[in-house]
Amino acid sequence: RRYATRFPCPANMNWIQTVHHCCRQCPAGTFMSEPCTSPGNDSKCTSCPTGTFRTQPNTLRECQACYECDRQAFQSVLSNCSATSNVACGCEPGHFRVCLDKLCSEFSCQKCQPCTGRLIQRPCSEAQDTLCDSSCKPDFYREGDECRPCHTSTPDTCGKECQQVCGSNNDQGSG
Amino acid sequence: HLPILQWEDKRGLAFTKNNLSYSSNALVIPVSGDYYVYAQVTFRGPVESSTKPSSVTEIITKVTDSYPEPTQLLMGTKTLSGNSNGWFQPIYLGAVVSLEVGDKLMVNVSDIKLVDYTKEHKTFFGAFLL
Amino acid sequence: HLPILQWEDKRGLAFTKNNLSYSSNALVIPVSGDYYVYAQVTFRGPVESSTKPSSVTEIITKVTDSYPEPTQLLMGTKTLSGNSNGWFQPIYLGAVVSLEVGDKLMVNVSDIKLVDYTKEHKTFFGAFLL
Amino acid sequence: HLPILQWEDKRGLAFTKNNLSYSSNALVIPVSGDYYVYAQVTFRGPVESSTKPSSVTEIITKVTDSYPEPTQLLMGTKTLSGNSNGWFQPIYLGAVVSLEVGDKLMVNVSDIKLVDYTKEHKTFFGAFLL
Repeated sequence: RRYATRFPCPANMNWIQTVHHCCRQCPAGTFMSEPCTSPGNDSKCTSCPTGTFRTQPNTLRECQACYECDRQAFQSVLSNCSATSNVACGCEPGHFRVCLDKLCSEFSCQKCQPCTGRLIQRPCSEAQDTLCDSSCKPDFYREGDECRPCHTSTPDTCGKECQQVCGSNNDQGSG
Repeated sequence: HLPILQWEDKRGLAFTKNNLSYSSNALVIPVSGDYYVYAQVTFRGPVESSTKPSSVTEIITKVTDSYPEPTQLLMGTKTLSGNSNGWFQPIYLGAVVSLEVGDKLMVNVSDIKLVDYTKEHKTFFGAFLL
Repeated sequence: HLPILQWEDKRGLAFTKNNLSYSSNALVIPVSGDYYVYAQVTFRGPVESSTKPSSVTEIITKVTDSYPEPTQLLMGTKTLSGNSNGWFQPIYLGAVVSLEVGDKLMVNVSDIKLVDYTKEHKTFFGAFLL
Repeated sequence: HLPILQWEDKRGLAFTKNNLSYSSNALVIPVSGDYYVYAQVTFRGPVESSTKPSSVTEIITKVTDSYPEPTQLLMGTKTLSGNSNGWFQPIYLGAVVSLEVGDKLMVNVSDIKLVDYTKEHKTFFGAFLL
């Protein structure tokens, strides 16, 4: 060959520029520490060092560094990094994902809202916040956009709404 | 994957030389070695069909024949604060990476509609061999 | 034109060499070629006589004998969100540009009163031949 | 002094060569000369034990045997606007500095708990001899 160029290699082999021939791919979980000396015989494949991985067969000179879960930002480890797979992160209990891009490859974990004094329409999950019922639970009255327990009200703080909900209990209570 | 930006490689301030070529949205590496790779994307909004995004992201990615998946080399991601009238936000990235002959470099963004492509000196992408 | 920044070129971390000289607010190119040109400006406010600006801009500009108008090489421009108490914001720019011997490089800013010139490591400007 | 970041120098995209070595959190300069030094730190919050900070700061520092105190070479410092849910903010710094053999380069940050260390392509640090 008067000049080096890239010829399509057979399946499971890649063109290696430094040796100008095709070499067999190294399996997932390893990288090519030394290319094959002649086409067809095996490249030297070395296992990915801890903290790195390769999910696919390859002829790369190094493995990819594992990501880490952001423990300080309420992320949790769903599955650890292995030689053939990156770490998978989720949110700690009581938190849900706020995605930063369409693929949700970047996300932060936000505290679920507690729905104090309301019924829960849909519990908090990994993917979305709790959905609280719009009306207050029995024995709770509305104050602004909060629901407050009747027992915390006193005759002089118990406004119209409170009266309607807690009125009868209030009379008995302060009798 | 995230959308890939297209680039002007000949007119105005743009140029390629020393066999570093541009084809199908990628810079193609002519010789193995260490390169300083950089890119700036200016994002801006609002744009009609989209509400104000919570964040913008720019990623310089490598594609190679030796591996079936792209590798993310550099990433700049920034959340945008509240104001919803006109906003603009540049993200600059640059670092040294080891590349092999034939590797391809691309720039991905979180939302292509938010990229300010109107002036060549606001959004640019390049690399040079050390 | 936007105001042009002045630079220290000898004391502290500042230096010029290989005939890249500094005169009347500009770096003067000694030999034609491709240069990596960069600058960071740290903006800060509030400053007495100005309300909070809606944005800050930094531009690296080229002036050449072969053309009567300056050419904008690189621009970083960013809107500032609401809070009006003390704010500060750096903008970094850097890229490869082709320059001719005698070309002059300058840095323009949207408002010179907003530039933090107090520390040399917060606002800086430079170039090197590839 | 502000906390110093630790770095991975072998695995993944990280590497050192030409005798530029990494030890006790610093890049050690093998030969005197002018270097382009750069670093990006992605900051993010909120994190448990801290309220929303008003600003974030990244500083590239030099420590040398010939002087007892560190020298601040490059600084990026930015105020953060109000929103208290998830936020991200990258700061990139890069410039040419003159260094002596044995000098050590480090990256300091305002609050180490706010540094996004989870992905190698979001926070990185390097240098090359011109």
